[in-house]
Amino acid sequence: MAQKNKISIKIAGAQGQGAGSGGQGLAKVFKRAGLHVFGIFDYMSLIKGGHSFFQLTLSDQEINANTEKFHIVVSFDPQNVQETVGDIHTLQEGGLFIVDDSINLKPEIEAAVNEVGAKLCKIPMIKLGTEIGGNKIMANTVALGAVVGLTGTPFEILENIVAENFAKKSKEIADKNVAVAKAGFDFGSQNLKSEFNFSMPQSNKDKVAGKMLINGNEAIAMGSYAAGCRFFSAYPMTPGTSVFEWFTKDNAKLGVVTKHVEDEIAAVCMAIGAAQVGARAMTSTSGGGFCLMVEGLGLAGITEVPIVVVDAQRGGPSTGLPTRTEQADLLFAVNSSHGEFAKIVLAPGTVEQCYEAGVRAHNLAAKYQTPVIILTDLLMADHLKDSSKEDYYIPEVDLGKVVSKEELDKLGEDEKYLRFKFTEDGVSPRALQGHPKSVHAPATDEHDETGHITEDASNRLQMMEKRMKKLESAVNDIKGPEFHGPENADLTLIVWGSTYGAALEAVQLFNSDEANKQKINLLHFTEVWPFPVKLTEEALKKVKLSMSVEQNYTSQFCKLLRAETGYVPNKLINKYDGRQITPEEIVREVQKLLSESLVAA
Amino acid sequence: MAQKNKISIKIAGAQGQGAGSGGQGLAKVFKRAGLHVFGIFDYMSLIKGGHSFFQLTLSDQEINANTEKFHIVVSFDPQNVQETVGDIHTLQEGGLFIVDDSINLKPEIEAAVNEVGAKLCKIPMIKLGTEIGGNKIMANTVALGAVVGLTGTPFEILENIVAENFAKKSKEIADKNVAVAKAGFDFGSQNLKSEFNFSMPQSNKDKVAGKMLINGNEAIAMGSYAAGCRFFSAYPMTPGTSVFEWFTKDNAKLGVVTKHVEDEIAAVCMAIGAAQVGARAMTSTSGGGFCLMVEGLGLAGITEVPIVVVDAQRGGPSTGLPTRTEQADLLFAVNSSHGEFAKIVLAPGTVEQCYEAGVRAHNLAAKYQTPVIILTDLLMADHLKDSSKEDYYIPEVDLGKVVSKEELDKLGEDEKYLRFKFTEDGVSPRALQGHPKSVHAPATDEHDETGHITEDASNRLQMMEKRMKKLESAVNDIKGPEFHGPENADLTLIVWGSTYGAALEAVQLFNSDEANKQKINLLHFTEVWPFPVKLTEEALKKVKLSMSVEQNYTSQFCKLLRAETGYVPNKLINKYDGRQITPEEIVREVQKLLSESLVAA
Amino acid sequence: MVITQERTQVTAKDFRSTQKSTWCPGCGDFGIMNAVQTALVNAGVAPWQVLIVSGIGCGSKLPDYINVNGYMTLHGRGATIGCGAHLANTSLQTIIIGGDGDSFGIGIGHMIHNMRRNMDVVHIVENNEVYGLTKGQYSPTSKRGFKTSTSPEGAIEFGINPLALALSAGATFIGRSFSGDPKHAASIIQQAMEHKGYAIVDMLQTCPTYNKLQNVDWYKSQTYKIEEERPNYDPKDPVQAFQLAMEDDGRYPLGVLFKNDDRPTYSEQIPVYQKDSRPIIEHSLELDSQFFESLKETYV
Amino acid sequence: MVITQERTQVTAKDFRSTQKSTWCPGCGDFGIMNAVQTALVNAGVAPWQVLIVSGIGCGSKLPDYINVNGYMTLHGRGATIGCGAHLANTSLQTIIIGGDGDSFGIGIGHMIHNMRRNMDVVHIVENNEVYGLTKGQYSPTSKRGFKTSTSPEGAIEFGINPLALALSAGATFIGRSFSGDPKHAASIIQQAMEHKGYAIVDMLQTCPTYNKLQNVDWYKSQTYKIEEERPNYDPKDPVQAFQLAMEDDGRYPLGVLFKNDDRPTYSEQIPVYQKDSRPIIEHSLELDSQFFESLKETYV
Ligand SMILES: Cc1ncc(C[n+]2csc(CCOP(=O)(O)OP(=O)(O)O)c2C)c(N)n1
Ligand SMILES: Cc1ncc(C[n+]2csc(CCOP(=O)(O)OP(=O)(O)O)c2C)c(N)n1
Ligand code: SF4
Ligand code: SF4
Ligand SMILES: [Mg+2]
Ligand SMILES: [Mg+2]
Repeated sequence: MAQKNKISIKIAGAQGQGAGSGGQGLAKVFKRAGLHVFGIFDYMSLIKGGHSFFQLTLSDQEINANTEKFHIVVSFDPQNVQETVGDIHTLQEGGLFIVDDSINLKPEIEAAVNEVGAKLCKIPMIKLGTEIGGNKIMANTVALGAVVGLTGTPFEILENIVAENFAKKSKEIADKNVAVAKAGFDFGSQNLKSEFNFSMPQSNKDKVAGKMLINGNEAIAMGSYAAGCRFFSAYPMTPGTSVFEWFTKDNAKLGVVTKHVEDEIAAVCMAIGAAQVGARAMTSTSGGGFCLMVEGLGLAGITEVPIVVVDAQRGGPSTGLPTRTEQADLLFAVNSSHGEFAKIVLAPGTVEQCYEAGVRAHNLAAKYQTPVIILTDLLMADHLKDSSKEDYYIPEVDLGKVVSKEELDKLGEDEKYLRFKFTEDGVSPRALQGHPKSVHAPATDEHDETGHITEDASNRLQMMEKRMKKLESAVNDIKGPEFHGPENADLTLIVWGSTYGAALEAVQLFNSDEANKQKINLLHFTEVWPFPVKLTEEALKKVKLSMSVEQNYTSQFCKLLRAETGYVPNKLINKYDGRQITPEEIVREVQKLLSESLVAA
Repeated sequence: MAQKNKISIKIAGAQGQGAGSGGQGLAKVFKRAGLHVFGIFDYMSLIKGGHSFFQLTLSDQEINANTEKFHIVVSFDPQNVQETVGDIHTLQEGGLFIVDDSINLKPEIEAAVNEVGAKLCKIPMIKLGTEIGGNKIMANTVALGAVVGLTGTPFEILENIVAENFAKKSKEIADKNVAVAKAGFDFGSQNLKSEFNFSMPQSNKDKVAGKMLINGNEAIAMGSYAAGCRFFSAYPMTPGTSVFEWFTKDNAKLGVVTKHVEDEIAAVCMAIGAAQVGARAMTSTSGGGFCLMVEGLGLAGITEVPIVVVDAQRGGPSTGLPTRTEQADLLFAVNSSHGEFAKIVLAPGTVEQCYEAGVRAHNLAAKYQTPVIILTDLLMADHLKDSSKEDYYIPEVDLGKVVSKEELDKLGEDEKYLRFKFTEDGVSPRALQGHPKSVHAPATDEHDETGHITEDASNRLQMMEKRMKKLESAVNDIKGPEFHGPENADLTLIVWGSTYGAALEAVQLFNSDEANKQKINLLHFTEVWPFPVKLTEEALKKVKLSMSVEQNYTSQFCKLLRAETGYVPNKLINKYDGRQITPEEIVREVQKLLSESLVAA
Repeated sequence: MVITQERTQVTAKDFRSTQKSTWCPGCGDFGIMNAVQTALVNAGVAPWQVLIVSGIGCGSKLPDYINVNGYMTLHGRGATIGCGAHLANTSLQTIIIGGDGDSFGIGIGHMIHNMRRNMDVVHIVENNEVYGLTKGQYSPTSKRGFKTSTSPEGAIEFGINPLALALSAGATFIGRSFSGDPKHAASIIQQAMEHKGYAIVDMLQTCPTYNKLQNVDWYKSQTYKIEEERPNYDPKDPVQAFQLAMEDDGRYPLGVLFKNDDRPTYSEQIPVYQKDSRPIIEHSLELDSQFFESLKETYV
Repeated sequence: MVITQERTQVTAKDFRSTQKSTWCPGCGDFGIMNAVQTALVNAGVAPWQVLIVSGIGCGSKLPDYINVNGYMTLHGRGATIGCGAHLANTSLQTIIIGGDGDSFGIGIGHMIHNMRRNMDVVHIVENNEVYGLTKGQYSPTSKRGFKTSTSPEGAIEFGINPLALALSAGATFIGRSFSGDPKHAASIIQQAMEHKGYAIVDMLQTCPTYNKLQNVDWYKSQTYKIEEERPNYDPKDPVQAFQLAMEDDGRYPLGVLFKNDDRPTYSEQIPVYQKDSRPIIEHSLELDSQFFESLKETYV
């Protein structure tokens, strides 16, 4: 595998000053220019102010994580510039630090730039913004234009995007912004391009320009919608909100019922009510809201109602780090709610897998008449990546075992429809309420095949077995872990969910470095409950040395892995400061472990 | 160990007809007569009616479970008698089936009595009750008297207890009841004693008569109170309510604040609020209510507030089997709430251990400034057992690391009290709010040593490590598993919490049967989180063949055991119909496993 | 709500079930169950056209004992689960039912939000002023001084005033009746069903086991019918309704306290239902591939 | 509540903190923070004598930015956590503070139960009629038609009427003020603090980021002071209060809407406090061994 060429750009600024949207805009520009992109906004739990940044990495191949070091750091707003020392330290040697030329930089700033061997580029952001656009705020657009210019990217792309973005406002505003962008662009190509001593990745417009730039939450939402989800009740909670907002934003066009409710108990309960009468329904939240939903999961579990819950994990415990990433809800999700019932937990690791998880969640929920949890996290929820349209296919909608109105019509006078009929695989054919032949009343108390409450011991045994059998059936539908990277690697990274991205980049980084004599690969889990024991055991046979990488403190996945298979990785790597782990960090740990095990051998 | 002599009695009836209180009364009679007793009321999730029964086992040694078969079955009320076929089938050959003589028994009833080789004893319950007591309802007292009489137990004991029970009512009522009891007693000793061909266990009045007859919930409550708990907020939920009711009933006398609140969220949150300002506080509930408390646990976790939560497990999932026993909340409790923080989980297995768990929970919560969960279950919560007064000792109250008012007074002008000071063991000295020198405001967001919100990465790492270090410190306080029964046994039963009782009886039953050439013992876990890995590994070294016994479907404890130690028992026994497993069932499984492994060897 | 499905000739027999009730002898829930059936029969709503969503408690077992679509859910959550079901299948007559603990204790938040949204459902509160199923603790409607295991010296808090609260929360139909008068109860329930918008029925209920004082005779002497004692009462006037609700002569007014027909219901305002009023579960799930492509295009 | 601790000479300086606020420039929360401080200063309550328990939301960060005992808890739960703290340490002046989503959305159940219990706490609602911290979704007090990401066609539900609701739920002090008038706000908060029993302050708040229409000028034109426009208004009369709360001329009355001094508070009725009114945390934990033996004896 050829070494990737990557260029990374960081746009820093106070929140509400456009670093987020600016970074998104740049991502779009470069993607349309034919570069693969990966971008995420790193922000604080506040609305305006603070210090945040958009990290964007461009590459000639598909890219799944940001790099640790940046080639360009732009600081947007005058006030915030003084807080960029940390950002400057993430600059590559020879990288550019771009700021407005009217700012009186604190000595530390210049010192930091010198220390890392970067170049300080003062550009007339505010001046051009004010002179051409008539508004100081347009300084941002100057800066973005300059970045596009210095990287040698054609201006028309930026022009189109600026025009599109302001289309909703007036033509005048759009024109002004385009003009400002052009001024920035010209400044960049004339004055900064020569300073930029890195070669841009090879672009491939045919392949990349037409791709989608979508994040994980949007992909989950779209997959869910494609799979027939038409009811969404939720309560806002970062980073789960945007799955919901995908539905609400266009609810009329999509033909869906959405309900912003009073709390997460109502969110899950309304969805269950809707699902009970036949809607494909879901909710989304983050850990704190998920806490309030676990009683509802048990309701869905015992009354066998299909329902999809997205838990977009963030830094915990409790309120924790609301705008930072973590993978620390795994064991809670898998074991959520008291007592025992069938439940499925998916943990997609790419935006495409998010789409697929949306689809599969609703189909599996219907097939097994049980709750399905999609466990994602802030990194997965928020990051943008170019993604092929073909991956967003129109899926089969699996309604599971249903008894249609026509079949009900044919039922004889004395034939009683049994909602919880005992069957081989534990799944009972489902008829909806609202037909003269399907009248029934399920209870959350233990019940018999009709749904009526009973405490009878032998019915209890059968009913528990029926419900738990669904787990045994469902495990056959669960995807096993997948290897990425070379076969017969000397070391395997074990990852689940979103750590896939950094691990994949680490594999490529490590293997393409000729200094490294050994090869590594990774084993990625995307569906974690019911645990795919057999497929995992098979896969593990191919693993020599292993290292787990998790964004949590207690290696929760490894606990699950050990509980289910007995396997313990050779080393456990944990990251729990709310910042996504980088490929470089992983590579360093790999090198440590490999040299340790060399010594040990 | 000598074989125990056991006599078992079942009192059956519709709810609200006195089978429960009658059984309790009988237990008291026999205990005062010097017999060890074990009793539990098996009832349905309804208020009046249905079919329920009190199971009482008497023995010459301490006894920890009921037997499968009974020597006497009494059916109280005329209507319910017709539903006793199942009860009759639990009779020993030669046992007595006692009913009112005026009832026209259904043929199935008599057939069942014949089938099991029992004796039908029709006695004039209603007649004597009405003639002597003037009320049909006193038929119950006749029956109880008859049982006392036929077992050769002195009447004075029954007389005292009847008199005590009716003391709150009028002397006349008490006298009438005593007279009725006497009539029943005389009938029993004159007409039934000769029919009863089993020898009663040897009594030991000196040792047993003065013991307490207390259930697990009462013991937890009493232990908590003794350890300084003075604030209890809760919402009723079977079988957790009675811990709360112990406090409410006598709140004025005990000097405690109790609050019956609007839901379980308020229950845990009020307790946390009270604990934050310095009260030793707790709540109790069952699984469904516990679901609503898990967000609160995270609050206590991150703000390091000591708090005790009792989850008295019942049949799940969801509403499930509200009045039946199960041990299926273990993994949920251990992993409850999103994110990661220190939490302690205790699972007492006897009433004495319940008392101790109450004491330890509050002390450990204070010592580690973290939530402690006492995981009990309906069997543990409700069963009555004779228990020595000495086991209800006055404990040390460990307040943990506190900063007293005096110490605060001495703080200099510029010395700031740090609520979340970084320390070796992760525990920060705690000063209460309400003093000029201790002003602070903890946040559920990640915070610095003062409690102020910060997203700083390095503070986050330190703070996570500080909080998680408490788990490492606490594990040294956690009791490891204990063996009961002979050393070097051929097979070890692995149990946790309340299954101890049946397992212990099984060990004795098996080992005292000379037909069994091998010996078994048991390994009992009473404190399960943080998992006592080292002590467990040491103990497991002494285990040859093992069999786990759990009241759940998925062997949750064994999953935890494997995740933490890699150990997998040779056989997993699960009971999940809501009825407690019997010693006899366990012995049968032991025999199966031993013969299988003999074949395999 | 006014159900749009065709009315059927139904009789009490259609609702009969073989399931044995587990209520105590003499429990007021029997009367309420009767009243619900009668109201459905009189309104011409068949067992398959109604969905009774309940919580947990003695009274919440009601759907178990008659032949009717039901959903016996979680303590306090019937209120929101019922609304979810209603929003997804607007053609079912949705009745939420639960005890006073269930509805006014743990579930009060959902109830208030349902009221202000004018959700087109009926909520019947089986108000026995006590927690029955958990063995007799005091409830949010218990009288001050009521002695129970959790209030051994007598409750020291003021009970909820369901009528005043419903009025302030925006309920558009507020009725009250009594389990011991199934005919009156049936009529109030039927009116609630036929009301367009949110309807609450505070159904006073006897619990001979745990609330012995408030037996049928007690209620007979402590209740009066608004229409009888106040012939000029105008249920459209919120101020009159408030005064009546706050009046504290120790007696309970029965009847229709308040009715407002002018507020749109929540479901009729939902954008998708404004375009196509059939229940969402009847809309096709087929994706228009062109439309789907256009969704994707927004990301390019 | 009227705190029993000795009053201290405090000044605004005592409350000053070095912690940097993260509120948007121009946020109404600054005014509310000011008002809270001023009220405490005027009432002579020192930073260590008060406990401000908040939920989660922009406004709930208030205790982070002043020098005061605080507890920043869970979204919607400040209301009940604050009462727990109050019941255990009745000597602290307990103030609950939270946003409109926090207090009237997810937390409304606790609030209503606190009101009917007459818990001796102050609850200040930072009512900006929007969800700030989660980026501008509509809230339970948002106006009908308010367009947000979760109500793109405009909210279709009626907002909560906090004053009417509080009145019906049994609050014994109901006040309203505005973040843009810190002096008035401070005075209402102080009156709330000095009220014996439950006090709610509905604090209208500007959110220049997500509720742009309702800016300071808008509020100035849409509010009026009860004492100015209605000199004869009697805050002891619930019916007048109800009428005023329900009046819908588009404007918000500011001031004290209702005050009832006759209800006992919850804490003063608690049996243990009737015997010994010191906070429970000051009672000795030592067990009287004779008493303990007598407890055990009941089981013999
Ligand atoms: C979350 C939760 N908490 C508590 C319970 C226990 N519980 C069952 S019914 C009930 C209250 C019953 O009172 P009410 O709602 O008035 O109904 P009633 O039995 O009086 O009809 C409670 C607390 C539960 N099932 N779920
Ligand atoms: C259980 C839970 N659900 C959701 C959230 C996310 N959340 C944080 S603040 C907030 C609402 C903020 O609105 P409001 O209470 O009005 O306060 P404001 O920010 O407007 O001051 C929400 C929903 C949370 N922290 N916890
Ligand atoms: S306890 Fe009360 S409410 Fe419950 S069934 Fe018995 S009488 Fe009815
Ligand atoms: S979003 Fe609104 S409420 Fe939040 S800090 Fe900004 S202005 Fe204030
Ligand atoms: Mg009730
Ligand atoms: Mg708000």
